Amino acid sequence: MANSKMSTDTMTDTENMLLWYRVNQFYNQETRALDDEDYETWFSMLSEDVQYWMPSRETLFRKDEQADTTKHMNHYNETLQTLQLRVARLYSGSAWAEDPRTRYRHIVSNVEVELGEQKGELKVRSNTLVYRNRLEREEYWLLAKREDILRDVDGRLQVARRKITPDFSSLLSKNLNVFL
Amino acid sequence: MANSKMSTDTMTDTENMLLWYRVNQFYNQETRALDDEDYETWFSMLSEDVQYWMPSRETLFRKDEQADTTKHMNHYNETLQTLQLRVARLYSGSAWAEDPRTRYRHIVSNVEVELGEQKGELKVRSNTLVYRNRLEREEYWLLAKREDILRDVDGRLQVARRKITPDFSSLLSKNLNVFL
Amino acid sequence: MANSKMSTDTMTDTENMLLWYRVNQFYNQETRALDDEDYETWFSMLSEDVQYWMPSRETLFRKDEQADTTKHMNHYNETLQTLQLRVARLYSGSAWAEDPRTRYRHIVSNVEVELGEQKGELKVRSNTLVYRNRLEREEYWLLAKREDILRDVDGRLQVARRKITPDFSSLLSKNLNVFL
Amino acid sequence: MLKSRGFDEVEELKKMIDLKDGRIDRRIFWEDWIYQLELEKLFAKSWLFVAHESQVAKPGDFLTTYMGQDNVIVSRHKDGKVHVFTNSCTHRGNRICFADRGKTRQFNCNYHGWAFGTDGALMGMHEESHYEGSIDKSKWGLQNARVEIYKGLVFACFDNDAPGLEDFLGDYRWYLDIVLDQTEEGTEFIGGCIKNLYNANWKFGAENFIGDSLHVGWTHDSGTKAMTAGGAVPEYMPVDPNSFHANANGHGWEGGIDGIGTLGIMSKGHPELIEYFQSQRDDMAKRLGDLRARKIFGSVISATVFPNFSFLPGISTMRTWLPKGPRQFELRAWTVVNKNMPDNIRDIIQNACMTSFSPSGLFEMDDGENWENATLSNEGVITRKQGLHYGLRVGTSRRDDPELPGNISRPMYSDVNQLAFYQRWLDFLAADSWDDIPKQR
Amino acid sequence: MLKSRGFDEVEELKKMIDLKDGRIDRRIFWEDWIYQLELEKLFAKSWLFVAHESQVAKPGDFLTTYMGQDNVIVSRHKDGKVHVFTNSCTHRGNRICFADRGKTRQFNCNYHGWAFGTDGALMGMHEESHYEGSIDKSKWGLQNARVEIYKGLVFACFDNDAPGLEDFLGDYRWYLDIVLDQTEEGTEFIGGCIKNLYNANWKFGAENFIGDSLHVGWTHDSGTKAMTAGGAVPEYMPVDPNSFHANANGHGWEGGIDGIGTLGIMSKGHPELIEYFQSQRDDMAKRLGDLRARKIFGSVISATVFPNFSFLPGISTMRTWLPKGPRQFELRAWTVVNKNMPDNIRDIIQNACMTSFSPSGLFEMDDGENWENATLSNEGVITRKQGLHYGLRVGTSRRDDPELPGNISRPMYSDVNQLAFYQRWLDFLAADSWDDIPKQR
Amino acid sequence: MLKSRGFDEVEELKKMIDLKDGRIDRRIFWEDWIYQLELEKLFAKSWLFVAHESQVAKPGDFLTTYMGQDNVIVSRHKDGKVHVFTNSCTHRGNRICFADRGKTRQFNCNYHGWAFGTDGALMGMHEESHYEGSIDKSKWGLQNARVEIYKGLVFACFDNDAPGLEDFLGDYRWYLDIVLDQTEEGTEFIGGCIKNLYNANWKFGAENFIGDSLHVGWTHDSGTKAMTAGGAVPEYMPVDPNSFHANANGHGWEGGIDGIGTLGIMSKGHPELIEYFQSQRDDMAKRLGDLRARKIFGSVISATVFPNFSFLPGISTMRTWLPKGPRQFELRAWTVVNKNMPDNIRDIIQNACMTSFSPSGLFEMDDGENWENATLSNEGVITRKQGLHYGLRVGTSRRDDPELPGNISRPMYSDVNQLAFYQRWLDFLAADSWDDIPKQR
Ligand code: FES
Ligand code: FES
Ligand code: FES
Ligand SMILES: [Fe+3]
Ligand SMILES: [Fe+3]
Ligand SMILES: [Fe+3]
Repeated sequence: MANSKMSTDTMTDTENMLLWYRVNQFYNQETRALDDEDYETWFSMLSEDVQYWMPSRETLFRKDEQADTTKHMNHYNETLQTLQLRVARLYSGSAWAEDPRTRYRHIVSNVEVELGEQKGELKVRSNTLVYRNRLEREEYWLLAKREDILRDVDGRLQVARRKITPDFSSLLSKNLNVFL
Repeated sequence: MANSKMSTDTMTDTENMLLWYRVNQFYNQETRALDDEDYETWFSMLSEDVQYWMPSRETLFRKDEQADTTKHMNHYNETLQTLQLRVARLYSGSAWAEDPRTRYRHIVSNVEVELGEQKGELKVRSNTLVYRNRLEREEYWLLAKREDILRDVDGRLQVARRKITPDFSSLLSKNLNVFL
Repeated sequence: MANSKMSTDTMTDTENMLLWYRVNQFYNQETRALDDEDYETWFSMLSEDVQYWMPSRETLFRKDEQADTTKHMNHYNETLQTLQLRVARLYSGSAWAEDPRTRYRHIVSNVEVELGEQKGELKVRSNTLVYRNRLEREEYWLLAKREDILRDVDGRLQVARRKITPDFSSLLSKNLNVFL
Repeated sequence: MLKSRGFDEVEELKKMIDLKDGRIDRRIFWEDWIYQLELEKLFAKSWLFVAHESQVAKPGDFLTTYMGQDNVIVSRHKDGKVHVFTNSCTHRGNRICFADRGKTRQFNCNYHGWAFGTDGALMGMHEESHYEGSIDKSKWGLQNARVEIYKGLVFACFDNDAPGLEDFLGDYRWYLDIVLDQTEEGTEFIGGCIKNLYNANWKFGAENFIGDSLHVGWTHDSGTKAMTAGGAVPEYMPVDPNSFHANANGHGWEGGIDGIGTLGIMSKGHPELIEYFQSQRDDMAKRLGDLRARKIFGSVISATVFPNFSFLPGISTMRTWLPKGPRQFELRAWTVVNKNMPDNIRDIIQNACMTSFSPSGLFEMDDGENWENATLSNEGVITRKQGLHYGLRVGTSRRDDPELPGNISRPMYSDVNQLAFYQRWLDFLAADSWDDIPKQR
Repeated sequence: MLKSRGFDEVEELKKMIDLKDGRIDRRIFWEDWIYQLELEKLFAKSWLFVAHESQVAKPGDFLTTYMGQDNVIVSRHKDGKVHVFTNSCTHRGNRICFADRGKTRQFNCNYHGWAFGTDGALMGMHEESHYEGSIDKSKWGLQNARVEIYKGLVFACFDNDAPGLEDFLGDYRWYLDIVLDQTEEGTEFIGGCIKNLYNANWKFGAENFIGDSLHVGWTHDSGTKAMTAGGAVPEYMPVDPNSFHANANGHGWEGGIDGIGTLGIMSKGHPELIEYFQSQRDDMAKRLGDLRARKIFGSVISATVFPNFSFLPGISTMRTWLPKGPRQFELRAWTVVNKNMPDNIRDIIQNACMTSFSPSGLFEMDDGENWENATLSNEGVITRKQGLHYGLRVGTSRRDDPELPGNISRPMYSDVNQLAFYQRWLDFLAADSWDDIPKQR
Repeated sequence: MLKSRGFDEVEELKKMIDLKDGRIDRRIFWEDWIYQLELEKLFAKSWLFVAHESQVAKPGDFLTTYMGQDNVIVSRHKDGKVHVFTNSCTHRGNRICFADRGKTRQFNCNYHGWAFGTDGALMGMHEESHYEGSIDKSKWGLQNARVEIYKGLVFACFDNDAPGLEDFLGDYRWYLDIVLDQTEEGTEFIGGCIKNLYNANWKFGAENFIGDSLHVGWTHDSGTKAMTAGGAVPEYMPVDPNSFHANANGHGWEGGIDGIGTLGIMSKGHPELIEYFQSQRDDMAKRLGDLRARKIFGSVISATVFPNFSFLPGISTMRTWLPKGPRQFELRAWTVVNKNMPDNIRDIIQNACMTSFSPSGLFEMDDGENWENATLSNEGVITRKQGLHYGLRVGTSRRDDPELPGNISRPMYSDVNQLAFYQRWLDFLAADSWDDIPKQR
């Protein structure tokens, strides 16, 4: 499988496949948690030291493009604590704009797995489509690339780092009330 | 794989993966049948006693949300017979509104498999995006969660029960002429 | 797995699954190359004699529908050379309309693999959703079916033939500046 | 809205409706200025269906819907009365209630926390002390519409000069009773609401249900064939010379008097349903008389209460065509049953109703494309100048009948009801106030 | 439409077109009221390209397209004549035919089953007996446009006062013949149609093809480089002092007389193509004369037949810019070949045509963004007040030539044809009827 | 635009703004014709914020933004001056620059290659020889707006009759200085821009920031609770009788004088932030005096510079509400810091600013739905006739103060600034030119 970059040669195809399968399961479980607003489960899938990062994008001439940096504006640049802060708002009992709830749907695809730098870490890339439907007829779409570092902690995977690269320059909705 | 809920511990990862792979194949074949309007094939993938159910959703305050019930309005609440009735309409030769045909595309993702209560049954959850394009420029989108009971009948899988939870409250099109 | 058409009985489920996994890896790598405008990598994934074909579709009465043919109008009917010609335009340094770049996202799903007629060839079918976002707020969607012949060349897969069947009759954008 | 179009709108409108020959100008399905007049002179003046009492059975029950494009809350107040009021805060105009339905003690606005009662009254504000008593709360409640209930159906009206609901319905009540007054206990809606969106003018839905039996045999041939396993247009779709159109005040009813046509469809595969209805005929007759209980009820019937509330007796769907602009409307549909029906009958009815007349229904599925394209075709300036044909049996089928209230024509295949609808429509759009609206019998 | 704008539209429009200095007001690409006038006074009055005869070769063959925003059916009737009529039912206005093209004996409306012939005549209705002979079918057919064919190109017109097609085309026929009359057998369209949508004003497409050689070297530098493997603007894009703009009656042709420019592009990688064309020159010359057969044909040429039909001789694309509002149009494009061309030549031409001028084409790909943003920029009220520059070689390049019909200017890099196009555009919008439309030579 | 509405717009507008009782007509948030007047009589005449100098620090630096719906380029020319000019080619109107920001020597149009300098001047064309010197380039440059800079904030204006920026800001500068003039080095924007779209009228954003402290305790209760781990509205949101509204020329400032409210929010989890600010007070006081440096700065404050530029001192967000039609606007937001701030302080500020006031921010997330529905509710013709309440402490809270420039009212919970905003709005829409616009102190 010369054109799979996903692993060292010390692993067999079957091992690689099992790994890929396992990561898919992990994402499917995560997706369900996010679709269902089951944030307790979601937090349990994030590492204590998770960096959850979604930089904003600008429309630039190719010559002016630069690597993303958290110094630039971010939609999210979160730790587990600040993520919990955001969810605390939702459960504060007075997040009026979240009741009735938003109908979310995450479509995760194109999962690519390779071994990470650190032992027990995986580098995973995926694409995601997030659909939001709200109230009578509001519809919003978010498409993005996700680049994760997953960590194996006692046989459980956790997101240690996630970078979400959105495909928009101007967010086409009144807010960003969803995680990707 | 502690954070995969998909099976009993009596199964190995490889067995689970094979099962997941098999279900994916099943859905891919079903999707193709639906995209291609090959309803004969599709019916062969449904059990005699299939319950095909798509409840309608309302926009409610969280405190007023209740479990779905077929007593509530449904977009579909079908048996194999009534599904065949609907397809009979399409093939009646006078379904004017279906000629020219609608261009369908189903994107099925996030397939999660676990063993069902009954022996030989699987509980499967997936997300789906259905795109319809019709005539000159009509475009419609449907996103939904699918919760299936699949049954293994002599080595062939069949849908014994499907619940489709759509992500809309008001259907944003003139009709619902597609199965999910 | 009676209702998987994907292989001869000479292959075990595990072998079939490995094959399917391998094809998924291949597509994920290809998708990344296309999303990232890494055309060098993409070309390396196409065979020297690739036929890259995207016929245009018309809205016809069912009785008038015919099999697609390259004699009919095509969005793409390309060889490796003409594909390179198109990319040469992008890199000509004066493709003004491609700077700033378009933000692409490919979602590939429903991958079905079966052995091809020729030894070492695979017949693969998949669905794809392509999202384009450009400048301030331009958004375009393309959905399509892909039917590929993949060829195994010294353990590397390559696209030998691709037919893309789009789900639109009128392209709802000013141009088609993306590959599917 | 300010008059600013530089031509005499009413004169123009009158030219668009030719009642004598049965011709309608396509512009009424297209022009923005006509739609604006509909909102201001029709929907803001007419009685409009907003709910069934059973949807707001107990104090605190509420739902949200539209009167024209004005979103309103329909709620049962603790005084037991149903109130209907605008769903937009009197402070800065934010929408107050975002749920389709529910149960509440009050409605709090999300923006600054003004709180309104289930009667629309302003009850208080968050940090009210800031106002230092400067606000007379009695003047800042939500705008209530007039509300009247006819045998379970809740209607509302924003015009104080309008006559009462009974006047508005007039002779048409005799027909409404065939659905609403079969039993002492009366009716209720079950299973909630199904909503979907059409890119079409709202009047196509209303006129289709008021008298368009002609389309059934063609548009719905596929559904009918499916239902009858490939048979041609079935015997229960007869051209009975006694079938009729009835209309009064712009409301219309069309149908047969075989007493069985619709029950035939509904009870397909469920003989117990038809048995049930037959067993009810005697009691029905005590309330409605033989004609309505034995000959009309059960026939193929469709009906529209002017302007935008339609229903199918027997099929048991009730629905309203909510305008969303000249080229879009939202359909909201419910299933109506008698309160005293046993559960198994309710289930059969609800399923049959969904199978035939929901967005995925075998019949309804085919209507939308007709209505959308009958609207969209008018984008063409040449096409838009063509008059439409509403002349079927016009001027030849009048058959008034001492036994049947309202204007009667026979048989049911005609455009008589549609024209009565557009006559009423013109009455409203030509009038500056209710004083100018003639009473159409 | 009713006049109701409270100002003198024609006076306002005249100020927007300055032919002397070559200035155009941006509002003509933006304002709704101007677009409405275009539909009513231009597209409803002018001859419009609707099809090539070969698309409806046999009786029963049909296609659907638009005249302005009026959808029409173009079909070959059993009498062998091509008919063009509105695609909207005379009963209630539903669209009748939903296919892009096909073959049929008649057109049945989905709503109530009225049936129309391939000549648009009303043939009958479903359950016709209901009408009891009350309808004079001859009065309820679909509205036919006038149809005239020029050497394979089918044009239609909804205005009975319009002159004949030959008059309308006038001297421009001499240029059309260079494509249409190369052979005895004439031309045909192959491979069907490609459609795509631009969020731009339709006139940007028409004016670009009528005379905008200036944009080629810059907008299409990337495509040209790709085609020529990185060379600069290629030799086959010369500034030949003899290259010219020709226009007549608002129709325009611009191009060179080197006889080779376009063939160079088309035959890239296919020497047999250029050989083929050279081998045809003698026969062509017998029909068209040396000037057209040997010096004009094969050069880089682009052309527009007023108002919205354009083509590229040699490249072999023909296309129409269908208006969908002031800020949107749909492009429909075809490939045209000579009937007597061998298959391999047809294939090369079709592929080359797609590779260069389809939505994914190396050249066409870059035009859309220019046109969309030249339209959208006018959303700004300050920007919208700026006049645009159409002054290139205006008033200095007139070079009439006894050998070339129409108004000639040289060289081809100028705005002369564009101004002739807008002069004609103004003639139509300023006129109440064809009597007021001057004959532009 | 042509006057063509058939009624006296100004008279109508005056009826919509009742300053005495504090009532606003909902139509100003809905009607197309009012929005058109806003573009022509307000945005085309007023000084508008377009950039911070730091965004175009060096020659060649540029960004693109909007003045009304006119897209403009803001760029630093080699002469060191900041130029603001329309981003639409003077040739055929194509947009010239498609990047949000960048660095360039010139701007080349994609269509025909006209090249413009960083001062908007026409520098040349591709294949310029074609023009044979017929174009006076000095007449075909991009339209420059007047540009003036106030302590780093770049404002532009398209009306030559407008007074200077200092006049336009008037007494309000005293408040702006609290943010802009804390240090010798002044301020800069960091981290670029976040943009998002609201389906709401732009004025809801502007009025919310000019004086709507009332909504904070209710709309943002959830965000506040989250920030304070479940506490109620926190102590740093007091109803201090000395808190105030200040307005001048339609610009408004509201806030407290506890000097700590906002710093409390910002430094949550980051004590070093509050320490840093306290350590700066002495230096600040040297520039701003004790009142501004010790009592006003650091309090909860929100502010709007008429018409559509808002900011939150301390929170450090600056933003502009770009109109996209009567029912849509785009918000562009930046983070502003002092140039001399250490990196760790900048990082804390930027993160805190994002966490509270970005589209995903704990506070901002809840505003959008209010504004969108306060706009959309007006689709109803009955609802649209209801007056809105802007009467909080109107006519009772005026408390001018020798220490505070502008019109002062106390405490900060009132609608006084909002009314001053709409008074100014009416001044512009009622005026034909700047001569008619009264100077509001
Ligand atoms: S808008 Fe409702 S409380 Fe202010
Ligand atoms: S609308 Fe065509 S038959 Fe009635
Ligand atoms: S439009 Fe800019 S160069 Fe022509
Ligand atoms: Fe129907
Ligand atoms: Fe071009
Ligand atoms: Fe707020």
